[in-house]
Amino acid sequence: MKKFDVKQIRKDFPTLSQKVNGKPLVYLDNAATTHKPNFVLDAMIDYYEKHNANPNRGAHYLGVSATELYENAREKVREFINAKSNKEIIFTRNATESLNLIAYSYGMKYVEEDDEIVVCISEHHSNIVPWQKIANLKKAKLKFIYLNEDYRLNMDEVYTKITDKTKIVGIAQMSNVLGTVYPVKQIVEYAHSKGAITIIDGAQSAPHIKIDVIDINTDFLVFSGHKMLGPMGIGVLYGKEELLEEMPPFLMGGDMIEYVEEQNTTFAELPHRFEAGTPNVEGAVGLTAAIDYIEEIGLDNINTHGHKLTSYALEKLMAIPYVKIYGPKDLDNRGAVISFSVEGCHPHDVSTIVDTYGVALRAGHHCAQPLMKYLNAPATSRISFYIYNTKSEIDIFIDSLKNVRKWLGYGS
Amino acid sequence: MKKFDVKQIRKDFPTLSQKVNGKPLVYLDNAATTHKPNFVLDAMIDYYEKHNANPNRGAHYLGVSATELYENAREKVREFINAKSNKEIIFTRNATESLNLIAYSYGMKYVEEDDEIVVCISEHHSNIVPWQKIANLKKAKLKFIYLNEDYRLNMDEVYTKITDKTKIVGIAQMSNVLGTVYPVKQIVEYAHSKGAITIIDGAQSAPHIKIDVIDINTDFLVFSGHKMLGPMGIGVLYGKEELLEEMPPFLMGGDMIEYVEEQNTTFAELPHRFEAGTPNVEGAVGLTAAIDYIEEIGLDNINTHGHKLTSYALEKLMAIPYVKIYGPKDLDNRGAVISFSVEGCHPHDVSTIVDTYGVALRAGHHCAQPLMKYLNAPATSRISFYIYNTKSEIDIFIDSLKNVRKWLGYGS
Amino acid sequence: MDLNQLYTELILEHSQSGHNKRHLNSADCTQRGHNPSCGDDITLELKCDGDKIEEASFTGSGCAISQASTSMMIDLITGKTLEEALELAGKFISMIKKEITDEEELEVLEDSIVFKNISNMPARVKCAVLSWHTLKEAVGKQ
Amino acid sequence: MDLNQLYTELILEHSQSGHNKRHLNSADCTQRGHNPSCGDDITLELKCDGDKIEEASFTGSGCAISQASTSMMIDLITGKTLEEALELAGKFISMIKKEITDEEELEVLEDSIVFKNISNMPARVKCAVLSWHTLKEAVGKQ
Ligand SMILES: Cc1ncc(COP(=O)(O)O)c(C=O)c1O
Ligand SMILES: Cc1ncc(COP(=O)(O)O)c(C=O)c1O
Repeated sequence: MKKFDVKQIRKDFPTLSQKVNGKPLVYLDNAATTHKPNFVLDAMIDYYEKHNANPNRGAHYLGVSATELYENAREKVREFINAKSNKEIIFTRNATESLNLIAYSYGMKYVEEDDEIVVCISEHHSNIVPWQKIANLKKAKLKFIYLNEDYRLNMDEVYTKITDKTKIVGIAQMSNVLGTVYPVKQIVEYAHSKGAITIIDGAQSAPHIKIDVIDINTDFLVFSGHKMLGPMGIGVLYGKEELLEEMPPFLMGGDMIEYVEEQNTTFAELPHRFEAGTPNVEGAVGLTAAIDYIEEIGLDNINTHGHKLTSYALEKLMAIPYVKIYGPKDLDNRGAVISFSVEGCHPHDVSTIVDTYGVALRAGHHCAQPLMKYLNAPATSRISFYIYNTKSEIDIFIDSLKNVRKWLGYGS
Repeated sequence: MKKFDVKQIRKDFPTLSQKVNGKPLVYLDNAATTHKPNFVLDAMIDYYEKHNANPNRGAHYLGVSATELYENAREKVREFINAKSNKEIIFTRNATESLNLIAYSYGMKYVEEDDEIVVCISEHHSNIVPWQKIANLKKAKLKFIYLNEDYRLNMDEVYTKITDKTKIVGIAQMSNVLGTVYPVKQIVEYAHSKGAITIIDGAQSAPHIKIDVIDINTDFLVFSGHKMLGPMGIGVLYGKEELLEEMPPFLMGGDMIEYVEEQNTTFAELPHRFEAGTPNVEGAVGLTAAIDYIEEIGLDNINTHGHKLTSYALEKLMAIPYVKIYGPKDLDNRGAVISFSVEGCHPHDVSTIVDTYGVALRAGHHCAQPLMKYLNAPATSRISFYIYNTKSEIDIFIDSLKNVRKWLGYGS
Repeated sequence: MDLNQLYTELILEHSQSGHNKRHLNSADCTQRGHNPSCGDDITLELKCDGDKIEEASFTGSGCAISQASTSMMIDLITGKTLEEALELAGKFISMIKKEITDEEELEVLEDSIVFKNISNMPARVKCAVLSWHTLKEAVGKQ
Repeated sequence: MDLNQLYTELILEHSQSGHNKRHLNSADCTQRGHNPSCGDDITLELKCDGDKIEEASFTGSGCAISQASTSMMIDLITGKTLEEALELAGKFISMIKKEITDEEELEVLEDSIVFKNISNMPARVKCAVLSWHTLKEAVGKQ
């Protein structure tokens, strides 16, 4: 394992050195989006300065060069998640679009009346709302896997909810609210035994945990570049080749066709069939650089660092009597995301107050309203860490948090 | 009108100063994608270095800042096309996604059996293939407006093809193959008189011609950022508020919802209802800078410069006996795109050969196979100009073109 | 913005005392208002005598700003006619939008003037105006 | 890549002479092959005597590279068995993919060796291999 030097790492992130409200920025909103190292920004600029062109279509020098970079990005992503073939890697706009692609293409084709779609109650809206639409259109049923008191999932609940009628099982590998990491491999295995296909939402896990799609054996995996040091506007859909091969196209237009006649079209081979219009080569190049950067640091190191910070923050938070934590309280299968509430203080006031101390955290429903309702919490505050966060930032956050109740008139 | 200084402009584009195959790059593939001025690249980097955050959801400093930049971009685009309200500006990935949004949302809701969808034979695949799908699903009819011998459109043909059964009329304001600029205002007026709604594909025209959606009175307009100096991965859909208001959502997930319950969802107000998932703020910021840059130069200047180059290139090309031009031969309602063929030489060989002279042009079907078939040309070569091109670049291109037949064994 | 200007004693008092937070025995009009993105969710209750707001109250949950703004609004509109209440709503919203900046013109808003500076906090504007928008909807229905 | 190495006399001759470009009177097998992205579109015709390719020809249109590659292939496979033809196809494709670089091993490809350098031109690789892929499909159907 390589040496992990957070001071050195911070130097790579220009965004982190700024002041906010006169205080050094303490950015604890990484589950929403991460900042970008110079390495990624440089790669994007280099792309525009030396290679920019519309790929796939041109025999000229820049066109060939842009095509190469775009396809190299695909190969990089394939390797990152250990997919079998580049045909299984589709570039999208973000995880949300990837999930919609599955719903519109796979869901519309295969889901039938009385079928079941099973997701977890802690899913992000992006893995719920598209399925409500499919369930509604197809008169299928959308079912939810609920959680235990300790915010973890009981396999018995999985065995109950996934039945012979289940066609699709969707679950985020890591909850963006609770931080819980679910046993996706077992869930996939059980889903397959019942004849269902599986979708793993890796938006939160891909930046932290090594994902091996062959080992997990999932049918689909989605994630977003911007949550893992990459630029905005690029996402990934992994799908098993044999499934993608049988799926109808989703977005239609340039680049995804073979022959277009006035009334009929035949479609291109994988992966192009699912990529319509001018692709975001910049985004793909930026994502490549982000993966290079992550691999240089090492996912093991990243995971360890996240655990260290999470453990430290959990301890500090649990020591504050008026703070309630929503999520597992130990590190077992748990990621670097902590949701909490401050007694008597609304999360939005918490956010506004700590912001004046330079601390960026998130308040609200975190795009997981069904979970919030299930937890009976209209909103929570959330902190989330990445490679550049430090213990002393957590100290600043805890100090600022201790001031919240004073500002809101609760004495000390 | 401001002074237009192409030498000065070229200095803003780092990509243009490179050598290709040992020769200065002569980039004549602007209809595919344009290069980016430093002003745009700087704006993108500045965004990541100082403002980066997931917008819409955060009360912290960066979140507010990113939201502001994103909404300012919307206002900039609104003003650029003279839309009435920011609610009418939806950010998408590219023109293709914008067209698919209309097809999946408006098309799926309103098109019925025996209805007609009318497009022009010169449409880009992105404005054909989605309509084939809708026509197919809804048992509606997809009809094509054909062109005259001079590659222009006869209003009589419009009057014939658009009937009382027509629900949707889609047409590119400027053809990306022929360069023809169609009389979209008249077409919109006639379509409305027949009760149809209209979609203008502005992918080629937006970079060159002032578009005023109120004047044209179109119901929808789409275009892509990357063809007008902006970054890849950002596109625009304009729609009249009263239409968008009644349209069901397309992509579903974060940010486009109001309340999500386990089985039901209510959706956010316009424009957010049509923007699911983390938006591409970088792209929106880059597009803002691109529009600023274009407005600083002035669309009038850009249009004039394009005409000057087109006229010069047409003249030179027409003087070569073995060159055939596909498109209008005068400047009347004509943009800076010229398609042509070289007798006895396949466009791909042409492209490969001129590439060794540093000249980047495009060869193939230009995502317009129905047009190619209509023209009885399996493929053409295409040159297209933008603000940074010069007459001396056209000279280099013409010289390289004169060598093509020699290389392919036709003597001189 | 200085927190001192946001979480003033007045605002904290209103947000915590809850003196307007209750059900009315016989409300003529009940109107729910919410900011889905932050979770503020209030229900405004009005009891009118003809054109006059005799009594008002609210229930629900939300941040200090939304709770205080609602409570102060209720103090302000109680005893006013529906028309006067609407006018106040217009004033308040114009103040937040910085369309009215003249202090004198804003005097009618009484304590609610404390929210003037919230226009510098785009993320919190919605919290302050929620109750006033809800009021407008409620009156619109009468 | 130097154009001299691409548009060699041999390639130009094959692409223009059209000596293999015609219909066969009694083809046993007709196979279409195309590169949709560039528009190369050929139809290969084979006339076999048992296992042996007695005669071959093609029709269609495309760039100089695809036309020449097809014509040279036809010269090469005429008189060979289907199995030998398949083997040659494998060799050719391996040459383009740079999996085989040994000149001696490639000698069996005869004139078609001229396409060796096309692997340095990613945009044109498809043109050179089109006919060989078409041949593989044709033979696969026998
Ligand atoms: C006329 C026209 N419409 C639509 C498109 C599609 O644009 P994009 O690929 O950016 O979606 C293009 C460009 O390729 C075009 O020229
Ligand atoms: C678990 C999870 N799934 C999906 C998403 C959606 O990602 P995006 O907004 O990039 O599409 C997110 C992030 O917001 C997330 O945390």
